[in-house]
Amino acid sequence: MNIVETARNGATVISLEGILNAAAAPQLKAHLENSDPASPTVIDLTNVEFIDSSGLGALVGFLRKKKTGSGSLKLANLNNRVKRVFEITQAYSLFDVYDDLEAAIGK
Amino acid sequence: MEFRIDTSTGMNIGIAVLPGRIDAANSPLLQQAFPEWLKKTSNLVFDCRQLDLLDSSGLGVIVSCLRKTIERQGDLKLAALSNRVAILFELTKAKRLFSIHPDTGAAIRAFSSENKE
Amino acid sequence: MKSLFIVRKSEHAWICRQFSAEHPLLVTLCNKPFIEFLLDFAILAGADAIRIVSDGQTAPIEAYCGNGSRWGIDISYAHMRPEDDRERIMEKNSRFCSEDRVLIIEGVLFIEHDKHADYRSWLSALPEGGIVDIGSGSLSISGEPTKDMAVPFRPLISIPAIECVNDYFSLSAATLGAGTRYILPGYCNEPDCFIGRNVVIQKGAEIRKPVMIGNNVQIMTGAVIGPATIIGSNVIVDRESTVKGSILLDNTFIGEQLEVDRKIGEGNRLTDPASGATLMMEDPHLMSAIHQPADASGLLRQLVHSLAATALVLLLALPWLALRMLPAGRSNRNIIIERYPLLFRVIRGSMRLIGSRGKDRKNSETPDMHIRQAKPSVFGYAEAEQWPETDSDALIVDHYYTRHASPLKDIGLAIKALINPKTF
Amino acid sequence: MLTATLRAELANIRIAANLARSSAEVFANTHGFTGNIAEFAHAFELSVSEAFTNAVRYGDPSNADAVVHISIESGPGSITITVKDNNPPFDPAPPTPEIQGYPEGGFGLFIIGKLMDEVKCEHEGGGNTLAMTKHIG
Repeated sequence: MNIVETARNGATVISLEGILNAAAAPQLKAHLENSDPASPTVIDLTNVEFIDSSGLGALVGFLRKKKTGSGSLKLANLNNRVKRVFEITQAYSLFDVYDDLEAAIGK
Repeated sequence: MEFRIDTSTGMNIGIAVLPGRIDAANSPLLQQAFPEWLKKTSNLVFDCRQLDLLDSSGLGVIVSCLRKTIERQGDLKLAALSNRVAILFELTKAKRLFSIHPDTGAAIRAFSSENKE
Repeated sequence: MKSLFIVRKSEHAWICRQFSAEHPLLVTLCNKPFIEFLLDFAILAGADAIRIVSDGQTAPIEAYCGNGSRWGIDISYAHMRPEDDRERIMEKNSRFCSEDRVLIIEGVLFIEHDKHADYRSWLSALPEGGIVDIGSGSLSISGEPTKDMAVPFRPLISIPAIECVNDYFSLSAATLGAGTRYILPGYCNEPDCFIGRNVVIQKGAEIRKPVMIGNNVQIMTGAVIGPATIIGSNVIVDRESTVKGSILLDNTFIGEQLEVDRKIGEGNRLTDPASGATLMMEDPHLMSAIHQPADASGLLRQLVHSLAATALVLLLALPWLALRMLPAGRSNRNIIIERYPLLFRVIRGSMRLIGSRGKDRKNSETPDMHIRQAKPSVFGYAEAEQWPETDSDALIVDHYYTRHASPLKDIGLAIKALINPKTF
Repeated sequence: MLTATLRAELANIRIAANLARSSAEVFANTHGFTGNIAEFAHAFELSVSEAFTNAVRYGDPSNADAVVHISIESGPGSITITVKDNNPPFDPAPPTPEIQGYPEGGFGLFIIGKLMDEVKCEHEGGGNTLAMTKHIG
């Protein structure tokens, strides 16, 4: 699992790449732990090949941290396989999901 | 099942208040009680305002009550049917057999106006 | 042009309560899922890509519509939050919406349209903004008009609100009456008469136009269907019943000698759209409670099965071992040897010797509690009775015996199973 | 029938999931499956990933030799993938996780239940056997 973090327009963009399962979740969690809870963050999921409930759990945990820290979290570019996991778990009702990274970052 | 005689119109009209549900469990009670009522008068009204659930056995008993009243040259009128019970009467065509009134008052008045004719 | 359908769970809540369809947009109007009418209109309006955005499940619609290849368009799906407004939704779907005109259909509404009308040129000249807003839903367009010319004519379009079951009822009736304006399913040999596949109309039954009948429908002797009646799929109207001015949705049974007038039927539920009152039809042939065998008989049956299984275990221990040892023996193994290990489970009580083989267990939606609760078994009833081995027949036999099970019958069947030449 | 025995460690989750996906793909291709094959295979990939994760997570971390057995069995109209571990019994019917409470876990069996046509859970010989089946046609 590759995690690339960039700053754009005052927002933090975290691009994830690869497999997001129980083996990769601790790495993602550790990375997200260190991020600023108050800054607006966009997670780009374009290159996530696979996600399961452990990976989703890491995202949900981060979202909760953001909510308490009054920061915002947006997700961008969910592919069909990711979307399917969100649909089954109804996680879509928690996240703001954008189909375009630029729109999620904002002007 | 409560039963009383109303003489306000100068006629003996028997009014029976039917319970909340009439099904296979309690329809025999109605069937047993009815001949007793019929001895007192052959003009009857079934007040159905509490009646919410009626199954085919209950409906069968009510139709047999009607048949017995007609044999004695009387009539059995129904009053205050709930929407749900009204659908059942419509569905089974039993609606055509009975004269149906919005409340017991209207049913009693219908008896007296029929009497004048 | 593109089109965005915004589907909010809260706006469809009453439809979900009223109908048992998997998704409110899959409730049928004139035998056609509601969403297809919206798709038809969007396509007539020139949309080549449609995105369905919802704050609820989209999987049922996706399962039905797929990627849109059936209509020759692209259909995609996206999620939103319940509190998102139209601007926010456009922003979240900005890749889909950018640089193009987008027709936005929001909420619960039906667009009365005409398949022969030219909505394309009309819409392309309309200025950006709302077209109609009726409270329960709205139609609007975003993006600059693609041409400036005055519209030659204004095509027929009107949008009735659908806010209660009576609205749905009258809309269905109106749609059937205006059949030639819409694309409706079924064979249409003559106007106002749409009939699906595998429809049996028995001698003496009468069909009065306008009428629409779905697939796998049986109309028994003396029944009268119509006028102004819509019947879904898998429906039976039993003998001498009348159905007029009504809608019978899928899987409805109407018993004998009934009169259904201006009602909506679904399963065993009948609704009067005018008052909203509902009635459960508990027909003696289909719905009456099935007699539950007493516990004592259950214990006795368990004993019968365990004893028979113990006898078989002892009897077959040697041949089974012998066949396990010899690989050559495997080819002509017979049923009882194959299922030998299962016999121990019968003794333990977790299986029955004779019973339902449980081929239908995957369908846990079956309403038949008895079949679901029945224990799995080593031999099927059908096998015991040497019934033909086709699956559907065997299933019927299994159902029959599960319902009529008794210790005495079990003994009889156990003997039958054991003298069956296929067993040994 | 195809069987594989993998050491119960995080790195093997992917291997198990890939095995499940490719088996499901082959099955769908060779048994006349008419639906979306990618989706069908993904259902198994995800389910086995969840099942294997549970097997690793609830196992004894001090036991370096703990293994998970995977077996794949296909019939004419169905494919069953079984994941067997040596862990203490778990509750086969967990409550549906309440998403509004932002749970970070507990979705595993729920997801499997949603994706599969049939899920059978047994505790035998000191382990859990989770058999996941999908039917076609």
